[in-house]
Amino acid sequence: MSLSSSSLLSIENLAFERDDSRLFDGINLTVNGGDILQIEGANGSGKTTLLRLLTGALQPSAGRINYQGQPISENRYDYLADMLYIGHQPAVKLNLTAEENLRWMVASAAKSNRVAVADALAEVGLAGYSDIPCYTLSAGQHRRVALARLLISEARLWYLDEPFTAIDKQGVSLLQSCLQHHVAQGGLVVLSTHQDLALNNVRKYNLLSRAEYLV
Amino acid sequence: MSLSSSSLLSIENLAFERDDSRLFDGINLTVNGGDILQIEGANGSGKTTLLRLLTGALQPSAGRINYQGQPISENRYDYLADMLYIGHQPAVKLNLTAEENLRWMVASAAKSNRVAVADALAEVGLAGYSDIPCYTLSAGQHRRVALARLLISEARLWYLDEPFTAIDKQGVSLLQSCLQHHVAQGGLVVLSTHQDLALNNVRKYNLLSRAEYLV
Amino acid sequence: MNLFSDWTWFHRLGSPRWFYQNSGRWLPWLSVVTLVVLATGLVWGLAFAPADAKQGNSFRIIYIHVPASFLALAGYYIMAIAGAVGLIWKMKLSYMVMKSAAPIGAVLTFIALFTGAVWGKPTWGTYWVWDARITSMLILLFLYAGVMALQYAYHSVDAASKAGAILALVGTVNIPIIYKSVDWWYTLHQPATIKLTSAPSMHPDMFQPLLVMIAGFYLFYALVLILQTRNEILRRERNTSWVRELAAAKMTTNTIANEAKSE
Amino acid sequence: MARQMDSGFLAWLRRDLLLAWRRRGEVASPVLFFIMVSTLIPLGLTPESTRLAEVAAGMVWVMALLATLLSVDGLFASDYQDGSLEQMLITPQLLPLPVLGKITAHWLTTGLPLTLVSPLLGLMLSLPAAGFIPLLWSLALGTACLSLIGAVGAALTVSLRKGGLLLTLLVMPLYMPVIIFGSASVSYAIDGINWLPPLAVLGALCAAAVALCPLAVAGALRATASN
Amino acid sequence: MARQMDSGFLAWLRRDLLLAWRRRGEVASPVLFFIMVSTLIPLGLTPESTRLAEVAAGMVWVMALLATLLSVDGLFASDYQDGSLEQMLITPQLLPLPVLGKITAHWLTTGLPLTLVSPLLGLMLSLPAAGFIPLLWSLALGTACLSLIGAVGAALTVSLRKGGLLLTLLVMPLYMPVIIFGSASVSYAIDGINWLPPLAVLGALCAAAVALCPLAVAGALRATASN
Ligand code: HEM
Ligand SMILES: Nc1ncnc2c1ncn2[C@@H]1O[C@H](COP(=O)(O)OP(=O)(O)OP(=O)(O)O)[C@@H](O)[C@H]1O
Ligand SMILES: Nc1ncnc2c1ncn2[C@@H]1O[C@H](COP(=O)(O)OP(=O)(O)OP(=O)(O)O)[C@@H](O)[C@H]1O
Ligand SMILES: [Mg+2]
Ligand SMILES: [Mg+2]
Repeated sequence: MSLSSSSLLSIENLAFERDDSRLFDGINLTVNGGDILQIEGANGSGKTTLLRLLTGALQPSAGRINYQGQPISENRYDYLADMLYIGHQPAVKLNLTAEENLRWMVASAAKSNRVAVADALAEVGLAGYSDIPCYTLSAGQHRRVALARLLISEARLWYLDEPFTAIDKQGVSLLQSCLQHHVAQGGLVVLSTHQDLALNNVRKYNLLSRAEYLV
Repeated sequence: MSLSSSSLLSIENLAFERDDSRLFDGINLTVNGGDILQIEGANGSGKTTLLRLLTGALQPSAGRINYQGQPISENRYDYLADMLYIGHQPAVKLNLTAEENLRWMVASAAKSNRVAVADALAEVGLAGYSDIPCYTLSAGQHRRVALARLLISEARLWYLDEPFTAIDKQGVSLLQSCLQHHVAQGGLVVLSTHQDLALNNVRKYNLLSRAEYLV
Repeated sequence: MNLFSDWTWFHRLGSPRWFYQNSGRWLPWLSVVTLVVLATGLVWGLAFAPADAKQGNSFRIIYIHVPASFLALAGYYIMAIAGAVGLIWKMKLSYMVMKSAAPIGAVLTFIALFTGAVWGKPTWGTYWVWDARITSMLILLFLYAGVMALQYAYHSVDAASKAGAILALVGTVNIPIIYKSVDWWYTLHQPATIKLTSAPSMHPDMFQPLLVMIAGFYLFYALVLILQTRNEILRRERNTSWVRELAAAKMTTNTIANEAKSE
Repeated sequence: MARQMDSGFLAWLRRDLLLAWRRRGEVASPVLFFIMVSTLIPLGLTPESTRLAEVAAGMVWVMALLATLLSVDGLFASDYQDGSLEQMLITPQLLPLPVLGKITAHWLTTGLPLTLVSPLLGLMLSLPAAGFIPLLWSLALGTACLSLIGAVGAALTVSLRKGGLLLTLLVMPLYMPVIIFGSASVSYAIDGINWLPPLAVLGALCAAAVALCPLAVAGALRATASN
Repeated sequence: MARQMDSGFLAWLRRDLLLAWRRRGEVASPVLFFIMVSTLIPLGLTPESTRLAEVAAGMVWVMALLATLLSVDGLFASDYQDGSLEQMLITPQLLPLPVLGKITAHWLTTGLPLTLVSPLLGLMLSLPAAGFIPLLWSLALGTACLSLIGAVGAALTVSLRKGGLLLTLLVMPLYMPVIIFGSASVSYAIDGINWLPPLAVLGALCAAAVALCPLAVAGALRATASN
């Protein structure tokens, strides 16, 4: 307890089972401000499940997750307010424009800077697209709308599930520099991706071998 | 005409516009059996649109596409029967099992070998999953169901839109060897992806600069 | 300490394995008692009770109709309470009881409706009227059907249990409202042309076998519920070691028996 | 070629039936839906059987129409979202055949169960005995028309990502003749008039719909869904 | 804390209203649906205005119910598919508040327009003059109940990827009291009886639903959608 209380996020002995079949167990991890943790593992190994456990959307069958030394179930609201999660499905409404989508996400979800919406859209390359409905966007542009949240988010904990999907090379490097900036300011990133990151200081955790190593 | 008639697939002066705004024009390309053509370009540059033009689902606003020297509108049925397209959306029914999905795709779509469904599923790593509904699959497993079509397809023309999305490293190399095998047998692959392929003999076509080069 | 020991029985009761093994011990006794009571009631009611002055022998359907109606109603509350216990104490056994109770209740409701309809033809001259009690019985059938449909629809057992429990609970809040409103609606719209003989001053000779039948139906309900729950336990826990051992033991006794037979 | 046509129709028919079977609750529920809405009507209107009898045939027809509307909406929607519709547009079969396969599956899972359960509804709503046979026949033909016409509306609206209400708006006027002749054949029978002429009209409508609707659907899908 | 609660409710309310506005056709169509079905009823039943008048109030109520059912189905479906629902489950607000926001938006875009257009329907179906005011009031309260109860059904079925028929099965029994008291208050007024008691009951039902349904919806979403 005293050990984990010093770290921002700590996972103790986490296990998850669905309908009596165990997906993983005995996961122990501590992540601090300034860390980028990349969850690795083959398709179906449970990366998404682990991230959703972290968000509190799923309940672990054993073990627990501590935020600032306290179980997240005990200071749930602080934890959620400090968290930003972008999953496989980017939560972009097809009938709304990019700007409306972003504005709404900012209003409803985590701590964010409300003024910078238009700037953020411009930065992810959607400057000319802010007033057309999102269903006319291409696959990558669609994901970029969601990723623009990162540019205005003030949350400390970022959980990103395969954020590089459908993003072109220029976008990937933009996103990586954004992550770098976030951790430089004391934030924390847990992400899953099958691509290798061009960032230093990334810690990798392999779900299958349950081994952690530094890149 | 005589020039293009010698090639399997030739694109002449292709242009596409939506609601009077031009996406691209003047695309000229010839692709032959044994070729892998990678369409490159930033998000929103029109890669998906180009692939869908090739499938005949969209109509070009100018120019034409020839298959074995004839416009595809003239021998539409032969062309479609010889073609396999996997788009951003993998056409996997969530309520069916992987096996049922694959069986149905085989029955309805292009030329395929009907017996090998179970083998194909095993090869893409879904051996134990054949009798559970696809909505319990992970993102990568979900796409693998669609990619299993490649293993049993007898179509010569493969059009793949970002086939590596959500696929892990082992899957990517499996898929690449599958593509290699296909072109070695005289097939043809046109694909879009933002990743670099570890294949020799890939031709790249950049939609933005309209330049083609060999890797 | 005292409190703790108080809770251990509760959690032991919540263990499917404990339930399976103990219910196995009571089952033979329960089935014998049920059989005796039901047989007594049936023979008494069908053969010995006097025929009705107006309806003749067709009234004897009451010995099925009334107990089935009682249990159909009581069964809904049993199901809903089981669901609530599951939601509150996260008890798996309780969800299994809930799931097992739904089809039994639905069948009993259907029997009540069917016997009522069959009885209606000779007494009222029609199979169906929009009487308040009949209508609310039909709605009860829908409520059961909803819980069952949810159980089948979900692939995940966990989600199915919770969804079913929530629906059952919402239904419990609604059942009194539904009954009140239907009652009220009926009395509002039309004068009672035909009414169920309300709490009839029945002859004791007819009434006593009815009481026996009601008791028999309660026992029968309990018996079927336990059997269904045991099946459900085996189905859900088929991957646990104790069910495997049980199956293996069955297999060996069977093969031994077979070998003994063939020799 | 002929083989290919076959396989287009049968493959999609089989798939949609399988999908319906996977969602078994769904297959049973048209029937429950009708029984439930018919419980609703006495509750809303009147429990008196004589007054119910007057509206029974019409109500069964209105319900058949609503049930079709409620379900035809999803005929292409999920296929559009998961990319199956795109695959259908590029199959080497003639598009109207897979379309007809899908519509047939829809009728088999909604119209047919409704038809089969309609005598029970008639009983609950005190329909006079003479009306039962015409009710069965007219529903069998009429629900097929409803599925076919509804499919055209579904195809026109599928790429709009909108709910069923716009669809309602499009197809409701086209449903009018079906419901007029359908309920007429029942009420004729109850009044003792020859009920075959309206039924024959319904048959003719149905034949025309089988011939034309798949073509219209195919055209609509090509025009809108592939954008 | 209070501020956060507010923003949860208002943010989702505003978003769903905006979405409805984007699909403007959609907002108009419950009303059109309503009008269309009421033109259909004389076709299926009887054009005689005296007989229509007898069933008018009940019919308006049955239709309001069906229109709600038709639309409540999609309350969470598109949010589930595009990941918005997952985001809702992890907002720092108390879940029942965003839920109530969504339900309110649903009522504002279906129940309210229906209520406002109901006098027109009353005219079309020859409703006696005494029934108009009670019709308005009872619809206003009743459709709110329908939206709230329907939302529970929608939450229970959202992760099943199924059509509206299963939902119908779940919520129709729960709708019965609403339709009984709703149509009763109108027919009381027509018969010259004091129509306030049934309206009061409807109000009580509505208050209970506002308090309980968002909780049930939140529980259902947590239990099933996050699996
Ligand atoms: C489909 C038609 C019918 C249904 C759904 C039905 C339903 C019910 C129900 C729910 C009860 C139990 C009430 C309680 O627990 O207090 C009951 C009791 C009873 N029913 Fe029926 N019934 C039907 C038809 C009939 C008919 C046709 C008769 C005979 C004329 C009849 C005679 C009785 C009697 C005598 C009782 C028991 C005494 C009482 O509580 O009044 N029922 N029925
Ligand atoms: N249905 C549509 N209606 C209108 N515009 C569209 C539609 N689909 C795509 N577009 C526009 O056409 C352009 C090209 O889209 P396309 O999907 O072909 O891009 P892409 O190269 O595949 O991008 P990505 O790498 O993100 O997949 C984009 O700017 C997009 O906004
Ligand atoms: N809703 C569900 N019901 C049942 N099983 C599920 C469900 N979602 C996921 N699973 C199973 O849980 C396992 C882990 O899934 P998860 O999505 O966490 O994998 P992943 O590591 O994210 O894979 P990918 O790289 O493909 O995204 C998979 O085997 C999957 O089949
Ligand atoms: Mg994943
Ligand atoms: Mg693309």
